[in-house]
Amino acid sequence: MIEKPEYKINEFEGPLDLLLHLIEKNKFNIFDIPIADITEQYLDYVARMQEENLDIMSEFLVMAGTLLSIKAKMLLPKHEEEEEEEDPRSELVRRLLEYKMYKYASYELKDMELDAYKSYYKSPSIPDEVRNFKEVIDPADIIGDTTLAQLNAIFNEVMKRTVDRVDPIRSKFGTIEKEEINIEDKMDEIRCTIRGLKGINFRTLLETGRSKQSIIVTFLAILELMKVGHIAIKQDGLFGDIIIDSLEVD
Amino acid sequence: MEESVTRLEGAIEAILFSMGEAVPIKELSKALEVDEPTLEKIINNLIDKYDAEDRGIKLVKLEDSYQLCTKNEYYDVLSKLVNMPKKHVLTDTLMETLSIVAYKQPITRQEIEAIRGVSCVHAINKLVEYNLIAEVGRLDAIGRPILFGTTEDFLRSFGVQSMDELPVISPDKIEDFRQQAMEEVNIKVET
Amino acid sequence: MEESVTRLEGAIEAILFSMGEAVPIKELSKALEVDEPTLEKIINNLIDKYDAEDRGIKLVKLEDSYQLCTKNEYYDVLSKLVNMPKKHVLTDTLMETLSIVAYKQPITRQEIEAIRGVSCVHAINKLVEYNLIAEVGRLDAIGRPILFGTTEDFLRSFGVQSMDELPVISPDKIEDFRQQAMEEVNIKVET
Repeated sequence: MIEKPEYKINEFEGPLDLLLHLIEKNKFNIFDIPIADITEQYLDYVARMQEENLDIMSEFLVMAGTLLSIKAKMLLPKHEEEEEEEDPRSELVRRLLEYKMYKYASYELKDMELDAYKSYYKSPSIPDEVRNFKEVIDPADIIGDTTLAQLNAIFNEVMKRTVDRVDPIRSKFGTIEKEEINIEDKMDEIRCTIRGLKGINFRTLLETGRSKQSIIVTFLAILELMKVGHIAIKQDGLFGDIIIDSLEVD
Repeated sequence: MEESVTRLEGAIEAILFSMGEAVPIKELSKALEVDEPTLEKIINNLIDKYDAEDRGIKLVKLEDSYQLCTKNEYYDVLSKLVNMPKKHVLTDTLMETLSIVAYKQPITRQEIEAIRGVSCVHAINKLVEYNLIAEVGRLDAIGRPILFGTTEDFLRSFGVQSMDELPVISPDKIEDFRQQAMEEVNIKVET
Repeated sequence: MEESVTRLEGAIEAILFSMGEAVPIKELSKALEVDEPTLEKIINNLIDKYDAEDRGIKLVKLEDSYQLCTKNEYYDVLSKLVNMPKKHVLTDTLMETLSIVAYKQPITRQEIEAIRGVSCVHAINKLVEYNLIAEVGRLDAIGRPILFGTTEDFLRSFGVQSMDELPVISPDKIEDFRQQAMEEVNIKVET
């Protein structure tokens, strides 16, 4: 899979990171953020972002919405007599501080890592004599409290199940091996066969089994592989050959 | 049968050397037939012994386990001979996510995302792939979301003996940050 | 740059520890920037140090190489840890398989599988490993499949007094069963 770029829009880890940057850049007091200023600057940044990924963009837009809503609340006239209302910015400040705290911690951790990776751990080296030691198992321990009566009850139950399952007449015919083909297995098989190849004809995949069931399973497996993006399929016309390209590199 | 302390020290070294990986004190205690508190005392003393200059290895504690590893100071000479394990490059995103997991574990993806303000699926997957974090359980809530926590590899990679050893940034510390931030602001304003 | 002997000893330990395998003195000499004769002297002294009772590892010379390994005298205690008795439990599958063997013995794997309707290779292997069932003969049929029966350990585990509650297998009995099985096989072939 291609590595998606991290949430680096320019160099920001996310909306909170961008906000912290703006606050620091402007030397704003985090506890008294001039919300109109910061909203304007924030929106300006977001507008200039060349971001195709809507998921990422939406996260920045959600914050834009939050800022605008705080700004609106700040503009409302305060009711003096009412008990002190909470500052509309307080939730944002709490989030910014929490985020800042973990960001700070991540720097500390990074420093610790620089030192820690200088230690080398060794892989196990267990002497053969020890490794080959065979544990003595006491069957009595394994049986534990199980009684013969219980064992008998289990046996009767197993036999009853068997009778229920086996048709007394048909069972005399001997067994016909039913070859279970399951789609997952078939998918794995196809992926292995065509890995890295292009232009495989669907027909060649049918060489291993020509039973109706086998063809159906192979076809379903192909559809599933296409859906999950392991292969691409082309067909020139109705009833034309189905050509398969593996999208997995060797 | 009581064994002398020196023989126990030898046995501990033999076990940790052969096993290579971190060995829980519980298992050591069972194999050596020594109760955990006594064993812990012996190991602590052993840790000091390894500090001697002629030793190239040290005994480290990782939560409730013990492991031997080389001393950091020999990194340079070792890297001439040994292929040191590849170090994962941890981007800022990964580091942020990791630090949140480290301090707030067990924690769900949703909680991490609430703190970072962005989706963390990719970062979490990478950290799991690097075996720095792992599923530690499920939250008893709708959808039974996965709870993540740090792994033993995390402790090793960051030289942390136990979670209490993480740099202190507990929620109480927010107050310090506030103070600090305030001062910074004041200084900046003054200048 | 000359390093002190103790620091060199530490470095040697660190190298041998992390390499795991035998390291030629030539490589040690190059990495440590010490000539071979000097190094050899230091290593010989180190070998004596490892002899101390509180050490669990020893430094051995193999041709022109050196290696660290676990002292033999600690194999026993190490073995206790490595081969820590796993919890052996009779799972439902094992119990079912065991009950079929107990009441239908001697019986082949194929017959057990016919009764249970699923493959029993693993269950049979486990029961043999636990010495609860064992091979008691071979069926005189194509492929000469193994006939399984319960063991004395099995009877002992369930208490001797209950022996008559189960079909006892004497050698004659096995012959009877074999005849019976043969007939069954013939019947199947005829139909």
